Parts: sequence; structure tokens; C-alpha cells
Amino acid sequence: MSSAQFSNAVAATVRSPLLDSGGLLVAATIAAFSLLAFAFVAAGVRRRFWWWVAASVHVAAGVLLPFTRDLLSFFVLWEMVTLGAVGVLAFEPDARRLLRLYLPLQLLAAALLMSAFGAHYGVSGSLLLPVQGLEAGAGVALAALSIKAAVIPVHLWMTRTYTAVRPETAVVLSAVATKIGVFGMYRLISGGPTLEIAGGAVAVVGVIYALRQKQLRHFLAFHIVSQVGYMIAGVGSTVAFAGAGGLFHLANNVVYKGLLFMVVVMLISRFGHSNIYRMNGAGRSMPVLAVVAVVASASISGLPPFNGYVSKTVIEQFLSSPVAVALLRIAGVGTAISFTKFLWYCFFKRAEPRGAGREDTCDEIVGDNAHSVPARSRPAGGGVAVDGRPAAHASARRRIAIAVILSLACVVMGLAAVAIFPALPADAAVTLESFRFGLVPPAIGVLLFALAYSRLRPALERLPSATLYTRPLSTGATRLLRALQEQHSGDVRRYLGWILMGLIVIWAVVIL
Amino acid sequence: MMLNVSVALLCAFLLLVAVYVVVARSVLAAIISMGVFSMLVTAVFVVLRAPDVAVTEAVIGAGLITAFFVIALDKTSEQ
Amino acid sequence: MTVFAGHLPVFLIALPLLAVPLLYLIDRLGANSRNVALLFYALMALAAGVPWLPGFPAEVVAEIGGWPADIGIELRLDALARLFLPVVGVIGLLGTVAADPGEATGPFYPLSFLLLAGSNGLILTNDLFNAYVFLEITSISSYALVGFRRDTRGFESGFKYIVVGSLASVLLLWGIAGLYAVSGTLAFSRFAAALPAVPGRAAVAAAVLVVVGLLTKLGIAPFHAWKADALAGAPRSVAATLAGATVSAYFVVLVRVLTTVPGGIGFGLRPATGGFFMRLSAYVSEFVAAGIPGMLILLSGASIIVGHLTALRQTRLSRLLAYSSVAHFGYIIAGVAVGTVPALAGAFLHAVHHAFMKAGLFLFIPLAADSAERDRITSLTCGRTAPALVGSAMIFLTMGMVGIPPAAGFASKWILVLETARAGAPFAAILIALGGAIALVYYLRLSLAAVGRTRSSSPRRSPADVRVFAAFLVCAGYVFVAFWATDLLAGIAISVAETTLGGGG
Amino acid sequence: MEAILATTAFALTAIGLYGLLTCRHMIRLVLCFNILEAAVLLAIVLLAYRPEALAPLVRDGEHAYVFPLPHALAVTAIVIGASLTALMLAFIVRIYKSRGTVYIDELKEWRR
Repeated sequence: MSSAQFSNAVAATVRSPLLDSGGLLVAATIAAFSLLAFAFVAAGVRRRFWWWVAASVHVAAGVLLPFTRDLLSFFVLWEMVTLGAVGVLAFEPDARRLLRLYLPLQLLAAALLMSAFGAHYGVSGSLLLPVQGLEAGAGVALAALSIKAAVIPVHLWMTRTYTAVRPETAVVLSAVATKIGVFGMYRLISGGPTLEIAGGAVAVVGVIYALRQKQLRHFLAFHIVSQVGYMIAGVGSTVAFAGAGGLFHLANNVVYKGLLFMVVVMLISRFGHSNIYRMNGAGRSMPVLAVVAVVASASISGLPPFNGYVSKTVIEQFLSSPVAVALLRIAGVGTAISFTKFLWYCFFKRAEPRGAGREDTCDEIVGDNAHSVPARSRPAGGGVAVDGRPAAHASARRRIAIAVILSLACVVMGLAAVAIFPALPADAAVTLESFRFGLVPPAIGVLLFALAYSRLRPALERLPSATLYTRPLSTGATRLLRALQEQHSGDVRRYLGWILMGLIVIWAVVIL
Repeated sequence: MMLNVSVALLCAFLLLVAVYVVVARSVLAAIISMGVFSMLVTAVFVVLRAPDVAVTEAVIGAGLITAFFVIALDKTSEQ
Repeated sequence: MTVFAGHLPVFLIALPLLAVPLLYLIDRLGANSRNVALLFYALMALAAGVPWLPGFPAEVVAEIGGWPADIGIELRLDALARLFLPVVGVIGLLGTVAADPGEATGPFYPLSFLLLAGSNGLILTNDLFNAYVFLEITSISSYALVGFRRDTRGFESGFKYIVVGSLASVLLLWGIAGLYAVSGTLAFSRFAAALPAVPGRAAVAAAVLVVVGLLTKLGIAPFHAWKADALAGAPRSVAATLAGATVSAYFVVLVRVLTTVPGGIGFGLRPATGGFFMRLSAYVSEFVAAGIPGMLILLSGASIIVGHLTALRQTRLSRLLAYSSVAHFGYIIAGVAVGTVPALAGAFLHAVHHAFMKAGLFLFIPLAADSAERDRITSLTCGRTAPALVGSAMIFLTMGMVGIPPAAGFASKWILVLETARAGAPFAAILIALGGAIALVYYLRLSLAAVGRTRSSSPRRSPADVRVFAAFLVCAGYVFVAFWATDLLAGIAISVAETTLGGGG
Repeated sequence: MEAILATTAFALTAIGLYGLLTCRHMIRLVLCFNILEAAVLLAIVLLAYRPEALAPLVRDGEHAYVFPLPHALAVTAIVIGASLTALMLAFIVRIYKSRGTVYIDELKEWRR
């Protein structure tokens, strides 16, 4: 290894960036969205200076990462994304609780990635970004990237932190971390049908768990999981067009998922809680927001001509595995049901009287702190938000304006997809057949919502929690640590015994 | 042959004393037998034609260290 | 220059030894020996840097009394010694500077010079038995220094340390006798010629004894349990010296043994073919056949796991740091076992970085605790002297320990991960990488606990505080500078590794 | 004869290690260390032994001498062992003064 590699890995990325259209698209989208998201945050609650620094590091590392040429810079920037997020979370009211969950998983991911890079280096002898995927350690790298991408059994860090931070923070965070995980798969893993099917399965499971959520932010967090499934199916395919579709879906997702988070922030600050079923028909009092929400929902459900439609249809057309395609279609139906429910309950339906139904039973995410949201999101200027007094108007108008810009972006990215991202197939999204595939699943979804949702809901809520495995894991770990501690305290003769036993075992292994 | 037998007897005695050092009831007895043990080791050194080591062992091992042990035992068993 | 150079190895050992009775005399006469000791220690640290002057010969061999190396004692100032002499000197100096005047009385300074003489001797000697003698000098003075807190805990620590250390010495002595029996020589430089390229069982058994004795002194699992007890009971300045300087000297001896005894290092498994179980069984059998390097890799894995996991639950900073040392020496030993030039360079680099970082963190305790006894993590604060500076320096040191980029420790860990993976020990690579992750958890706990609180009672500010502060800042400064000088340091480490491998065969 | 002495050395080591792992009294622990050390010394001196050689004290005429280097090692080891013993005993006395116990398993100040 040349020692010169260590001087300033990040600067090396800046000096000689790797410019390909996929990386440019992702970086540009993250950068543009993050600027808007910063403006959105600035319009609301006042943050400390160091919060902005940490958030900037988080975003800047995410923007730089697509341009790296070598694995060392990739790893350094990956770590800076994590560190920035840790910094951001450290300024949240519940910092300690958040970090206890966020850190271990992220660090596990970093460690796995580091060792995968080591294995690759061991086989190939080079630290340059591999052209055909990692030559060794691809499985380990995939595990690391899956953690970062919040794939379903290891999604906890994402679903629990994004729902427990102050709502505006989630807007900023949603743009980078999971997307970096997916982008890493694009750069480092040479996929195949297995990865496509896995992506499809993640999309379906994510949507099912999203369907059972009652809190808005949990609902969005699980939709991130589901959308990541689409992206994995795309970038995990060996077909170039499917990969392009996956990347474009990633970019689209940054835009419309961020937009949805903004909508949710505004709903929460309007109503002071985040229960979907008690939003009381916000469409009447916030018509612009309702339009924005419809655009975002249409995008995520893949309705033409919005951006989600283009990427979804490209992915589905070019996947090599029919199973994966079928899974993605099912996930598309689920997404449509889910967002019809969101629009209906939040914007169009008059609320049921309080106490009716079982809304107050908390679902799978324990310790939901939605009830305390208004207190935390109260702006520093005082007297804004909750009941819409005049002081709130300026900031609310600014926020709405940002949301409108983003919804316009959804339309533009859908209509001018090929111009924006030339790697996409030129005519894939404009054939009659693709329109049909774009329209049918959402239509089925809307129908199913109208006809069967009330029957579906209890069944969904009886599903086992996706976090069943955490408790035995944590008790086991605690016991192990306690036993270790017990071995290390007290009698010095035990230490001597360890030494002699070690010596005998070593002799037995080495000599015999 | 005679040498072998006498060395074997010496070694057997050495081992017996060593075992007694470990298992003796009273620590004082163990210390005294440690002195005996050192003298036996000295004898073995002489047999092995190492008079320099034997002298050192006799002075330090059998004399000085035994004295240390006795002093330490004395200081830790007052009251 | 050459005349002087020829005597430098002797001076580096003899002058500290000379200082021992001198300082004792000064202390007995009632004068304050502290300033004399510091001045003299600083001179010794400077002398340790002399081999870096331009024009100094690449290797200096001093035969004591003109005897050749089979019979007499030979001191050899080679590249490895040149790298580690300043580490031992500077960290020892920092520890001595930071010594609490209340504890550093009587034979404290004479003992620290004995420690320095022993450490320098360990680094310089070219003879295994001579190394044993210096090891005992070093160990005995460190046992005595550990007990210098003069309370129950200090004595208990000292006694546990001496018991475990004595067992290690006995094992080492057996191993030395065995190696002498099979090879007929005790000089490091002659093992390669005296032993067959694939040593027999007796030679391997003896080498294992020597290595286990040294690993116990270093604190590698499962021979590490004494470490937390010893370092927690020691005066903080002594703990810093032991964890940084003395351990480096032991490490040098270990490297010398492993690089000179045939089959001591060099772990490289070929990728096997066939189905999964075929490959697995081939891997396991090759691993067992790898002998001492395979054993070292396994021990390093055990150290990383045990060290980091045990550190997770500690409530005292000193114990936490001790267990973290166990894990870090696991990293280092993995690099040594692999034994290629870059791996060895990574190990050396990490050993040097770790010495400074660990010493710095041990010096953080007297800065952040309000009494010698209270090093509980929950009661530490940065709020006595320049809280912001102390806090940020401490965070910087912990970043170095974890291996996060803008602090030293990242590059060396990165090399170790890459090289262990390349040598066919991917689990070691994964463990090294994962270890950093676990370390971040407990170091973050420390950082949050220490930075998040300011002391309400009135600050105590004394000259001793300023000294500790200065020593602490030097360590933190090293961690900062070393990151930006990684290229330079890595180049040095690589050249040292090359000469070490080339000279030893 | 070499075989007998080598066996004795190993047996002494075994006895010493047994004592180390079973004795509670700290002074007895130190005694065990002395046994262990005597065993190593025996082995080292045995290394130099040749049946036909004389003790390395120079006398008139040509004689085969026992190789003196291991003897030098053994003497050094004895001195080192003595100082270790002295230091251990000093610690034991200090522990007894401050803690009032001579039993190793009662030293548990560092449990947490």
C-alpha cells in the first residue's frame, strides 16, 4: 500500500472526482433538496449553530460521496455521513436514547464495510472503486449497506430515530443516510436476480408494516423502507437500465419523500399530534397543502406523469426476475392503499368524535412521543404554529412555498426524466403499456382502500411486530457482558488459572 | 550407578519437601521446610558441578529469603 | 559522531541506572529531588532522540566488555530501537512530569529511572537472557511504582500485578532455558542460523513459553486479567507510563523474539477450492498448521472481543482504559502475526499511536477527577482547568482510540484491517473493524459524561495541575499532528518493518 | 541422572503451580513461586552439565569444564528471584497493615 493514500482522503475526492451521470444525479438531487430542507428548517424552529454544522457535514459528505474514486475516500465519507447524523441527533431533546439505538447499528455497518473493503483489497490488491463490484467480501458489504439502507430486519435505527427527533430534523435526515446505503450497493455490489427478489420482498414487507401505522411519521418511515426495496431491486439488477431506474428512483425518492415529511411537519404543527385518524380533514383549512400532498402521494404511488412513475416503470420493465416484478407490483398496490388512506384521513374525511375507535392504543413502536411533539416544535419566536396566529403566517407561507417548489420538481422530474438523467431508456415511460402498468396498481389500491380497508385494518394490526428479536438479543448481550465482568474481578488465582489454561490449550494446538 | 541412586534419593526427598511446603498446616512449618528445600537444591547444584550457583543459592535462597519469610510472617501475625 | 554513537546504547542504560542512587541520595539528604529528576529525565528523552540526527549510523552494535554475542552481552541500536526509544523516553517523561507531588516521594523518582533503564535495555538488548534481566528490572520497578498510592487498593493492585508478573517471568525463564537448550545460543541475531527453518516440537514449545510470558506482560487475552486491577490501583502518572512506555518496551522484545525465531511470524493462508465444507476444513487445518502465527491471530481475536466487551460495562475510567488496551494490543499482535512489511508497519504505527493516546487518556483522569480515588466515569468533569480545551483534547484522544479519521489511529487501523484480510484472516479484520464500533460506544459514553457537566464547586488550581495539563496536551497534540503526518510516519514505520524483517531473516 | 533431574524439575513445577492455584495464604503463594523458580534453576544448571566435565573453576592442566554461561544465568536469576520475593513480602506486610488480611481471596477491592 502506498502511504500517500492517507493524506487527506476527502481532498483526493475533491481533486479528482469521478464524474458519471448516476453519481451526478444523486449528488445534485441531495444537494438541491438539502438546500430546500435547510430553508424549511430555518423557517421554523431556531437551531443551535452546531446543529447546522453537523447537518452540513452530514449533507456535504453525502453529496461528495458519489464522486469518490477509491474505497478509502468512500469509507471516510461514509463515516462522515454517520458522524454528521450523530451530531445532529446529539442536539435533539432525547439525544441519549436516540444515540443508543442509532450508534451501534451504524457502527456495525461501518465496521462491516471496513472489513469488506479489507477483503476486497486482499484479493484484488487495489483500493480503487471496483468496476464489477467487490471481488471479495461482497456479502459483508451488502450487510453493511443494508443496515445503512434500513432494510427490514435492521431498519430499527431509522424507524425509531426519524420518528423521535423533532419533525423538521427528520426532513433533513431523510435525504441522505438511507440513500447512501442504496448508492453504495450501486457502486460496490454486482447484483443478480436474488438481490432483485430481495428488493421486491423488502418493498412488500415495508408496505405492509407501513399500512398498520397510525402515527404519521412511523407511516412515512416504513414507506422509506418500502421504497428502498424498489431501489435495491433496481440497482441490484445486472441490467443497466434497471440500475439507472433504481438510481432515478433514489433521486425521486429524495424529493417526494422529503416533500411528504414536510407535509407531515406542517400537519403536526397545525394539529399538535400525529395520529392519522384524527387529522380532522385538513384539506379544507389547508388547501395548498392538500394539493402538495396529493402530488407527493401520486409520485410515491407511481401515477403518471409524476417522477415516481417513471422510475418505477423503468425498474419493473427491465428486471430480469419475474418474481421481483410481481412483488414490486404488489408493493405498488400496497403503496396506493396506504397513501389513499393518508390523503383520505388527513385531508378529506371529517374526523370521528374523539375516543371512538381504538386509535389511542399504541402500535408497534413503543414509547411514541407524538403527544409531546408540539412542545418541542414550538418555534423560538414564540406563539407560532399551533393555532395559526398572524405571527405564524410568514414562516408557514415560506414553508408552503418550499413544498410547492418540491412538488413542481416532482412533475418536472417526471416529464423531463430522460433529459435530466440520460442513462434512462428514452421511450420506456411513454408507451401505452407502461401507462397501463402505471395506472393499474394505483387504481386497484384505491379500490381496495374503498372496499376493504376497514376489514383489512384489524388483520394488519394483529401482525407480529417487526422488532420481535430485539428483546432476547439485548438480554442475551447483557448476560454475556455480566459474565465477562464476573470473570475479571476478584481472585488473582483465577487470573493465574486463565494463564495456565491458555498456555496448555496453545501447546495442544501448536505442538500436537 | 551409586551416583544415580543417591541423586534419585535426593530428588525424591526434594519433591517430598516441596509437597510439604504446599500442604503443611502451619505457614511457619512451610517456611522452615522451604529452607530445607533450598539446602537440598544447593546439594543438587553441587552434584551438578555448579559450586558458584550452589553458594549463591545457599546464601540467598536458604539464608536471606528464609529470614525474609520469617520476618514477614512475624509482621503479619501480630495480635 | 561515530565514537559517540558507539557508546550511546550503553549511556542510554547506564545513565538512568546511575541516576537511581544519586536521586535516592539527594532525597535522603533532604533536598527536593523532583526538579533534578525532571531535568535528568528530559535529558534522557533527548538522548533517545539522538539516533534520529542526520549522520547517525543506521545500526550501532555495542559489545559490552568486548565479548562476542554468544557469551557476552550485546546492545544493538537498530531501526526498531530507534523508533521506540523516543516513545519510551517521551511518555516516561510525560508521566514523570505529571506525577502527583503527594505520591511522588521517597524512592519514586529513583524507581522511575530504574524503569527507564530497564525499558531502554529491553529495547536495545540483543540477547534473550539479558532481555529477561531487563524485563525483571522493568517489572520490579513497575510493581513497586504501582503500589505507590499507599492505600489498600494500591497495595492490592501491586500484589496482584506482582503475582501474575512473576508467573509470567517463570514461564519466560523456562522458555529461555528451552530455547537455549535447543539452539545453543541466546542472541536474537543467531536464532535463525542456530534453529532449523521449520523448528522441531521442543523449539516450538519453548518459543511458545517465551511468547506467552511476553504476552502476559503485554496483556493479551486470556493472559490479561491483571491489567485492569494493576492500572486502576496505580498512581495515574504511573499508569500512563506503564500503559504507554513500558508496554512498548515489552512489545519490542516480543517483536524481536517473533522475528528472529524461525516460524515466529508470517501468517498467510492460500484460498482453497471446492465446496463450502471442503474449504472450511482446509482453512481450519491450515490454520492449525500455521503454528505460532495462527495462535497469535487467535489470541488477538480473543483479545479484541474480550477487551472491548469487558470495557463496555466498566464504571471506572482507568479500568475501561486498561481493557481497551487489551483490545488494542489485540490489533497490534494481529499485525505482527501476519508479518508482512505493511502489516508489521501498521502494527508499529498503531503501537506508537496507542502509546500516546492511552497515556493521554490516563492523564485525563487526574485532570477530570476531584480526587485520586474518584475515577468513576459518571463523576468525571472537564471543568477544572480550561474546560473547553481539556474537553476537546479528550474527545480528540478518544477519536484516536476509536480510529475516526481526523485523529491518529485511523490509518494504522486501516492498514491492519487490510493486511489481516489479505493474509487470509478475514475474521480478524472484521473484529478489528467491529472493535472500533464497540469502542465508540463506550468512549462516547465517556465523552458525553465528561463534557456534559461543569463543576459547580470552586476550582482547585495548583502547579501540579498545570503540569498534568501540559503533559495531557502533548499527548493530544501528538494525536492531532500524527494524523496530518501519517504519510511521514507510515513511511518510517515501513522502513523500520523492512529492516526488522530483513535483519531477522 | 539427567533424566531424573529433569523429571524432578518438571515435577517441582507441577507442585508449584498446584500450590499457586490452591493456596489462600499469600505467604504460601510466595513460597510456591520460590519452588517454581528453583525448578527453573535446576533445569538451567542441568543444561550445562556434562558427565565428564569438571566444575568451571580454573585449575592446572587441560581439563574439560562445565560450560559456565548457564551458571551465570542461574546466579542472576537467583538474585532477581530474591528481590521479587522481598517485594512480594513487602506488599503482603503492607496489605496486612492496611487491610488486616493475609488471604488472597479476600482482596476484592476492585470488583467494580
